[in-house]
Amino acid sequence: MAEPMKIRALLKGDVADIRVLVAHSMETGQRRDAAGNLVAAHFIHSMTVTHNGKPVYDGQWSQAVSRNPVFAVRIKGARVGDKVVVSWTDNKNDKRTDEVSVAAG
Amino acid sequence: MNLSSRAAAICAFALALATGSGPVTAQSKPEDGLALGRKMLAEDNPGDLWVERGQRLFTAKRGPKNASLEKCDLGMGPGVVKGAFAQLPRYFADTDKVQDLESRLLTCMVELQGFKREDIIRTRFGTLDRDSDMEALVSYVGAASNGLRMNVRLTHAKEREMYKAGEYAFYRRSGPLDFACVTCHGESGKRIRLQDLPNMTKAEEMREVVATGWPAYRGTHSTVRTMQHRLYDCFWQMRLPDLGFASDLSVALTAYLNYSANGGEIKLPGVRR
Amino acid sequence: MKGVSQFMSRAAASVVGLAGLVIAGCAAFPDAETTAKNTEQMVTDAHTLGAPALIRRSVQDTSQRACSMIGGSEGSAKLSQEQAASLVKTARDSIQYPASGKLSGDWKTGAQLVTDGRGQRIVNGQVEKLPGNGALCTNCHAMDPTEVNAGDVGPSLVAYGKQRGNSEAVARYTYERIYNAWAFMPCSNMPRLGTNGFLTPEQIAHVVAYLIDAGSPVNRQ
Amino acid sequence: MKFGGSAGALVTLAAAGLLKTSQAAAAVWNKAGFESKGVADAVKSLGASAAADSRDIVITAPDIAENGAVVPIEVVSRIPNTQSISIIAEKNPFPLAATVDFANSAEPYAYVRIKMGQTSNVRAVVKADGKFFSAVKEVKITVGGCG
Repeated sequence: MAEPMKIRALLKGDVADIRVLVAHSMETGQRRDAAGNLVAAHFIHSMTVTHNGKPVYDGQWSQAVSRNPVFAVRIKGARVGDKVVVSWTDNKNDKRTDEVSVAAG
Repeated sequence: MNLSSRAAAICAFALALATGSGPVTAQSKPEDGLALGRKMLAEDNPGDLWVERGQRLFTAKRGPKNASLEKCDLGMGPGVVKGAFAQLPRYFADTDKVQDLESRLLTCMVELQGFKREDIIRTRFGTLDRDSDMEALVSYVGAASNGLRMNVRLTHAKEREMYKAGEYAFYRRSGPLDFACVTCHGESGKRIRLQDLPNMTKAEEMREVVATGWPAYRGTHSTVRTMQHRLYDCFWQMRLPDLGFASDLSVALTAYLNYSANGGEIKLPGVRR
Repeated sequence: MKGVSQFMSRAAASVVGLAGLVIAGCAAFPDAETTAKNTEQMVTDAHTLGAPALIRRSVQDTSQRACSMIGGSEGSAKLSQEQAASLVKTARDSIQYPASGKLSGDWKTGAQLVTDGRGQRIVNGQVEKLPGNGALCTNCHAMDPTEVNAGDVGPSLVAYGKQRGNSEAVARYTYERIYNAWAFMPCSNMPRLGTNGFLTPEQIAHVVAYLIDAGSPVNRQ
Repeated sequence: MKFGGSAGALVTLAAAGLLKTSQAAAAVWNKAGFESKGVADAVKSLGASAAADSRDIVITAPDIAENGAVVPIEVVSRIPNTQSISIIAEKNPFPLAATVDFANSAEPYAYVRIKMGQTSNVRAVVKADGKFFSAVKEVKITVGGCG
């Protein structure tokens, strides 16, 4: 089962800086394991973010995104307490959704 | 990094070796081009994911004895993680040994949870195929001391013995490259290729290395590495035989280095290349 | 009791940091002989994987032992004149030359060697398998001025040949210096690459060519 | 010429579903683009073959990365009505690394860490008001440590 993401959402002025850490192997499909077998491609291909229910960020990713991905989103006109929901889906259809409230920066 | 001492050091080398070549072309130093990337990587630390996983592992009932680590005494009393990193390595009466964080966790996982020692040692370092529980636990315990200061003491005779052994080992040259720790870590402002080499004979540099260094998320390894791994890696680069995990030699070096970092404010896990 | 260190004040902690050696010095440390004996035993116990020949790498030779003084590094090695002379003689006597007699080889082969940092590393008791060891040079030395990825533990060697020429004498000095730096400066940080068998005489000659050949990137600017 | 190209691209993008960001559904993964083995094909898949160079795209990335496994890339677009930012590592086996579509209150800002196999230009392609713009920055990848 996918591990929880770690999300920081800090308000700076009227912009919320959302920074996300994700535990995911982001396998390229070109790596061999210790036994010499090719490890199948396994990577997040969709990353979406909503702000108080409205979509703000729709990311399409490839296997070139680093293992244990780090990404960031900036939302203007945000306020402390606003709800930010982050969801990913990978190419094996594993999914994970986590949410956080915007905090004072 | 003190520029004048750096320049002086380079001159000293040049004179000593009688090569005295002129300055490299007047280009910007390579570290200028690296600084931005290092800053950007330090801002978001995937090691924080290891801290959370470590916390889940610490409190979960696991192993043949179906026990958590909440009775594990890391020197602050059973289950107390806050402040534990700051005072390790230290002497433990139950094992009659000086132990660092990894070797103490190993004791707890074997004694309290019933894991086999060799299984924990086999999986001590994570790979791209398998995460390491040890790396997660060390991240959790390390981060629990954030904001505190390193405070390793040498009150027990065995602690003093280990400190001196670590010092001896730090200066001990061996192997096909004639290296000791001090070969690369005895001067300030030096680099192996583009990687800065901390001067481990200087307390102010050691405070940063120990208190903000290991455990650290290593980008090249895509996992958190611990001090035991850092030392293992150094021995590997020195072309020495595998450094035994939790061996007295590794704990002695850690005792020597951590003691010299006393007073350093803890901020873990770190982020490294 | 357990809370003492936890709540130790900042000031007290930093005092320990600075003055720790002095304070700890009041309680007895083991003497140097005991420490040496303890630590040598720890070294033996720390290495258990691999063939005996690999394990023996951690055993010191006489010269290494002489260069391991506590508090010392190459700059501050406190050797007596007698010790220094003995180390230099041991080093000098160990130097061997290529069978061909050519002390300067092919700089292009040398170019491959100098940036190669691999060779002889051990994991789980097994040595990495390579056709030959790298010469490790750019780990510590700048050589090609256009290559940023070079260390500075050792002095810059940019324009090495341009400054010295490529005479037989320069080739010999450079060859010997790489083969065993301790013949010139006992306890130098520079590994004794030839004496320790890390590089072959022929490999060293290629590195010499890379340093002194007029066509090498080292001397182009 | 630029304008003609981007008008065509707009149609392509609409067909690919990239303009659906105001809806909750995620954009359709740009399979052709992510599987492209060359920069030209990757750019073409975005409909951005005629993208104009722009100084209003700011790429923040290290001049030298000491680790090709995690190269941080930040892109800020100052072009009004920016709709998407794509990041392309030109010498990667599959150059297109990510495309981010923005909607509602999002700032035109993308930050992600990518893998880079070798020293290469990183290209940012911005779509704004249906037109395409791009900028590049070189990132040198080094072998770190003792090699």
